[in-house]
Amino acid sequence: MSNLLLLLILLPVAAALVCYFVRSSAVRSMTVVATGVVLALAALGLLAQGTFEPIMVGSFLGIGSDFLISVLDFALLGVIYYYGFKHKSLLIQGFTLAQAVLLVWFEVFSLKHAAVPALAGDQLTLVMVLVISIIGSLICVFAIPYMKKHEGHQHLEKSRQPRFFFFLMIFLGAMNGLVLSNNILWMYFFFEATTLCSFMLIGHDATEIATRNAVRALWMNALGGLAFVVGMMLIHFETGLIDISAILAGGPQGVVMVTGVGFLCLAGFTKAAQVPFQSWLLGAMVAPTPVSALLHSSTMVKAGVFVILRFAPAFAGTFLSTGVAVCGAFTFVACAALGVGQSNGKKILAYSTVSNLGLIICCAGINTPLALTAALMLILFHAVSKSLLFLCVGTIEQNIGSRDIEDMRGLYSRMPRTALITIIGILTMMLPPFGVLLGKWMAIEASADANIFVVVMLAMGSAMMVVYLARWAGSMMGTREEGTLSESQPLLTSVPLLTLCLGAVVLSAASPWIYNSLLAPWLGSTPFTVGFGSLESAHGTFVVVPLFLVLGLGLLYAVRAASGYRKSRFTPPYMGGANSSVSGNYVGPMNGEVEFSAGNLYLDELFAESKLTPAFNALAVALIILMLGGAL
Amino acid sequence: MKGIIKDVTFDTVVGEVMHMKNDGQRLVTLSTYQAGEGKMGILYHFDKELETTHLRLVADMDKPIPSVSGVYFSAMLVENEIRDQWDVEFDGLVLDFNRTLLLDPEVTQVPLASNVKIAPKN
Amino acid sequence: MFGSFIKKSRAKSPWIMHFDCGSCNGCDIEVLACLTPLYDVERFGIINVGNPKHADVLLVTGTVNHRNKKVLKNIYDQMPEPKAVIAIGACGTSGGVFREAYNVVGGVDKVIPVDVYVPGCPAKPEAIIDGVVAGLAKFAQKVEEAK
Amino acid sequence: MDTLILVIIGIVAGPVLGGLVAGLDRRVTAWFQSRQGPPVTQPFFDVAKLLGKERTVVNQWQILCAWVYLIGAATSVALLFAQADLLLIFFVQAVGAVFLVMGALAVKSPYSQVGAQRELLQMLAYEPVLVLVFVGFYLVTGSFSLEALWAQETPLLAKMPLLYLALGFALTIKLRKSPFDFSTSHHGHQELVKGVLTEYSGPYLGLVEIAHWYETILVLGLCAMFWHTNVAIMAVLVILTYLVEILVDNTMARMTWRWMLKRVWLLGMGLSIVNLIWLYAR
Amino acid sequence: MATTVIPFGPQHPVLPEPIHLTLKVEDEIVKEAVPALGYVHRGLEKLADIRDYHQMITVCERVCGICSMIHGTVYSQCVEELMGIEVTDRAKMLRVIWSELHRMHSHLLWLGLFADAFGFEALFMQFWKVRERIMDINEATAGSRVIVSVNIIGGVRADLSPEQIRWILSELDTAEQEIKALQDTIMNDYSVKSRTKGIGVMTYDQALELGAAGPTLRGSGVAQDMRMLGYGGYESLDFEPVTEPDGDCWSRSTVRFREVLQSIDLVRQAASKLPEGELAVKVKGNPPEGEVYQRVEQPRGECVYYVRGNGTKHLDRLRIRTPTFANIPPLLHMVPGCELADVPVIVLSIDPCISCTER
Repeated sequence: MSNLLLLLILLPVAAALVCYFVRSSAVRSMTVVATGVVLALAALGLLAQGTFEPIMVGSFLGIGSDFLISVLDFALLGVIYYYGFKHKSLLIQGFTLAQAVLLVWFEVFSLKHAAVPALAGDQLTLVMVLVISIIGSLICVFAIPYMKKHEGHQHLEKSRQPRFFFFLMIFLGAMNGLVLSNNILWMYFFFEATTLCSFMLIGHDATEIATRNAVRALWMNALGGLAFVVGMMLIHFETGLIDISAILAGGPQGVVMVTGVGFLCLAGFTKAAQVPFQSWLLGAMVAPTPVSALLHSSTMVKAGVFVILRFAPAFAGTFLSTGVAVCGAFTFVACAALGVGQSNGKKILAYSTVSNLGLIICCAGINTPLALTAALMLILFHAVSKSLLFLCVGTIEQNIGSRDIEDMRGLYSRMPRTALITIIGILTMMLPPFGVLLGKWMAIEASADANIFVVVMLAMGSAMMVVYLARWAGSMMGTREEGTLSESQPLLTSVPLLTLCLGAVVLSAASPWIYNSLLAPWLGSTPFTVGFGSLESAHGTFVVVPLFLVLGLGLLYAVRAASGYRKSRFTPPYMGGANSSVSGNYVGPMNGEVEFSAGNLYLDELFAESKLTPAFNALAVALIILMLGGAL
Repeated sequence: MKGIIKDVTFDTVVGEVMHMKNDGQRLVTLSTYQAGEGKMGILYHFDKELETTHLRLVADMDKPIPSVSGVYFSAMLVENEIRDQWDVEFDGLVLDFNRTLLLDPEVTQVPLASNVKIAPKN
Repeated sequence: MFGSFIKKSRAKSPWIMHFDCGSCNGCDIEVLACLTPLYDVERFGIINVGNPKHADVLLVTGTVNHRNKKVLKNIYDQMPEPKAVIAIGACGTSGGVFREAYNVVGGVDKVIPVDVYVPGCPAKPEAIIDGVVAGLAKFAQKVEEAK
Repeated sequence: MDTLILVIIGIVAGPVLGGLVAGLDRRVTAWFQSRQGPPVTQPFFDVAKLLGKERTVVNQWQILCAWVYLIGAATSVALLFAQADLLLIFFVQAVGAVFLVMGALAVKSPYSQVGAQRELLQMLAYEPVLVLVFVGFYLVTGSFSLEALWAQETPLLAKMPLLYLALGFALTIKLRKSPFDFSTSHHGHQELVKGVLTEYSGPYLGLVEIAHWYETILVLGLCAMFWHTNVAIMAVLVILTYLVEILVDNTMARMTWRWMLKRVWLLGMGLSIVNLIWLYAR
Repeated sequence: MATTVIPFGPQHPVLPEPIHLTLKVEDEIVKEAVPALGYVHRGLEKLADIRDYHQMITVCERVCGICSMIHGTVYSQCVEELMGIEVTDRAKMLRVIWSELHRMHSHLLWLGLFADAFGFEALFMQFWKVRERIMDINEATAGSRVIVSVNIIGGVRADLSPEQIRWILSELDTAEQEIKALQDTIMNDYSVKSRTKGIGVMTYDQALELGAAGPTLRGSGVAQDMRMLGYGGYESLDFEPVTEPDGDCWSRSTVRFREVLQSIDLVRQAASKLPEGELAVKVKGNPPEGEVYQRVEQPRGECVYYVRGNGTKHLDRLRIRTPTFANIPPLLHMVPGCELADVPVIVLSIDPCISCTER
């Protein structure tokens, strides 16, 4: 058991060292692929063994592991301070120093050093480990051909890939560590480790804008780190505990402790890029796409959500819980609104991610078994679909040289395979019977019990999300001209894409069983019963498998009908009768050829990013203050 | 013909038209007619409070005619039409359709020049 | 059975599309007048759709000139079979009073095949409705022949 | 077993009823316009004719999307008759609606592109309202499943009058009636030719039309649920609602989407929220 | 921000006639509009070379079917002035009656199309229903619904009996009531107002500078109506030009609305002042050398004819400038900046008659 756990945490670290020090690209590729496979197998092995009680971790080379973590903590803070100093960011320096001071005081004067089991695993952990190890590994594999091409575009003298894969691998290890920790200090260490890795990866391309965005990410996450430390101390002050499972078992215990949890939630907000912290995640889009995929779908941001979800029992029924729900719902609707005004594909995905994370956090805040199930469902399916979409955008960008959705019009005619996978990916994000929608359905049904603001915000947000996703998918469809070559992808690109695409569909179809075997045991009470392949609750029923059958067969029939298109006559589109010889163009003024051009409605006067962002940020700050203040 | 008629030349036409504009006149339209071999007459009709003023320009058809569309935007359309019908050029036309306002490449003859008579189609 | 219902439906639901080719508007407004309360062609299921891709019957008024002949051809090509063309008014049938003008090509049948000619300058709404009915008979016949 | 029979009834009766409603609609509209109008069975002739026309498409996605639109709409009606979860019915209905839009976006036609964008904005306007109506339903019956309705003794309209008005907005948008008929209009005279439907032709337009009948039945079915205790009053309510729709259609100009977003969000959402607050407070 | 290019026309359901505007829109706001014409151009000015001056009336009436009566009148007036013919007062007054009937049917037709442009189909039907009364009058008095063809050089060819005039007046009374009832609908309806008020604004100065004509000009507050020139019988009738100050689509539609009522009044006046006399004077010889410039008020506005005679039975030059031709530059000025949905409303608000424009 514990070997498996150490494997999950330490193997990536070892692989990272290999990637960094052995500068052969073949070895590096081998290492990454092998690590991915082993991690995936280990995660599945862990799943097979099921949940486990908190366990102790011994010592390395005679040094106590807790002590080791403490030392590494300070080392990390030192490194972060160094970068704050190097980039002349007073914010980073300030936040880091404050953390260090508080941490010293906490560890030296306040903390009662007792042996605390360092690692534990319940269903939440298992789901997270699966997501991180499998999806994260797929992204890392995808990164191999991607980075080769990426550096080909950059014309570097010396490859920076060793550094890139070093941090990528460390990241996986840190994430696994984070979700497995039972000692809150361990969790803090891994939390900080992801902060540093993300800083390194966002700034990887070392352009001016990359550095600037990386610094912004770092100070925001350093603020999160500070909130974490404060939260940790407050909880310890009231309960005297740093054992997470014990804290959770105790439930909310008084004002100070709940406020502490509130600060942990704030830390989670920064990590999950909730409004007003969304700008670091948007800035992170300058990084190579595998980084975006990793940060946005399976690791970094999920760490924030995880922290909140992990501590959800500790604030159940308090005002803080409502506050978290309202903040999450607000992020959901705000980022959906911001997404409507975007034409940059990666930004759309970024906003959609933040928005979905908001939904998950909102569910954690609603804090009923139904809502928590919804949160876990969303984590799982969102990770699959969103990482798929990021990888698709990356592939598209490397081929057409743009990530603007306007440039992806009719992409099917140029890159049929990728376009098809992307379209499917988008559909899995927004339509039934796929998993993300299942999660959203649960969330809305759960929110009906919460307060009206949450309900209204969820209703608005989900409608807006459909708008920007549907038009993207639709505009990518296009005519495949006769004689165009079929698209070729390198194996290491197509395997992750196909795996994720298939995964998104198959896992959705299997969602009743996933629920039954994985999620249901997590909570004391089970909100759903499974019958006829459908999920039934007191609130309503989602007929997963019948819907899959009906819509699936319908879709198959439709595909068959569409593939019989040769029976139909192809006509050019209607152009007021003035069609020119090129489809979509027409003969306009002065007998001149006018080219087809269409743009989406971005509703600039309603959804302009520049106008909405300050307003949303201000509102969100007010909400967060209300949330923390209300806990007191 | 009712109204005041003033003769203008190539050099004075734009200035006169500008003068009319400053006077608050409304440009009604331009009329054209054949004024002998290789020459055409252009009448600039103006209106102010129902009083009519005409400027008459007799122009050589092989030279570019100064355009007044810079003064009155509304002259743009009619000058393009004259360009189509007489195959003359205008100097400084704000939106030049280049003989495609009304005519297509299939029409090879110049519609209104006197030496080209229309043959009834079969 | 469904096949015969479809056949019956064709005659019951002719969607028209009106294209003004270079008409003096006289025939156009009479075509529009057909839709209005006095004549109300919707009684017979006739709708003016304004989109060739949805239309069954193309009503053309006016003479064809060099620019709009391409448009006319284009619109005709975009209509799905079975379809009928009705040339309305003196100009549509022959070029009418404008036939000798320099930019006039002639009647509609110079560009696309015409099924029914409706005379008049302008054609009266009654005549136009009659023309559409005659056109429907024509196109039922065409569908039969195509088999 | 009963559910299965109901589903089959729904799938078969849906288009028949929907077609008749469309026929009656045209008849009443003609009456409003001092005309006689076509026979009530006219929509069936129209669709039959369309199905018998030549298949012409701009690209094959349209075929796919037209079919999925129909399947989505039919499935949602089937779920309605199966008395399933309201939110689920709504989401399944959205599958069809989204595919209709995507098919329109797949072609290089400016009219269809702009029409599709407008259709999305219409969805943006009515979706939140519908969700709130369903939440109101939950607050009254304690479940999102339609089945739970029959346990109620008083009709829903008594508790959700404002939500019914808000539903009216959604209904008008969904039925493509004035003032919300800008993405595509039943009448041909529009700046976007036929908007989102411009490039669907022949049999595929026929499919879209049948799907639209299903949608009509779906929204009218939702309205009917507001008076479940008495079939006669239910019928009167539905007929009255539809008549009001036709009246509005005939006495309003077509508005713009800017107008729609503001009105529906402020008024529709406002009505819903007031009603919901009242339900929460109860 | 991505641009959508929309071909508005040549074949477009909102447009009664083929004209083309290439619209570049962003977020459905029109940024640029470039016109293309020539889809209806026939070249009938040149037909003067092969049709004699009597036959040309038939051609001129077919410049545009909707204002055919007034095209015939102005052409006749031009030739009459060129040849020095004085028309009888009865003929003049009869021309006025048919002209005003034409104006009414044109405006009613336009009001219907305008309502249709903003999607108010019921209103379209109602206006066209009223219009059928005028069409009946045309058919009963001249034998044809649309192109009445009553003008000949020297007078008119048809007469109105006292019974006919009584019948016409009673029909007009009914029509007036129906129109006034509709006025309440269109002028006070919320949705109509919000689709037309403040849309396509053109100020007084802009209207003059861009050379607008007719109701488009009067909708911007310029009191200019060619009937004030007092040609062909209008000098003995009493009327004030209709103006509206705002210069938007609502103003222009109101102008036309009030002009329908004004025309009813003018027909009544003309009928009451109808003198006895010959219908037409005999015309001999050919038009002499010389040039004539005539302006009349058509339903769409000021129509200009320029005619040159050369002593033969063929005219040397016939030049027609129709009101829509003058209103296209204002249109190009009004469209940019509006919403895409307002384009049909603005285009129709100038009452485009492309057949006139391109001849």
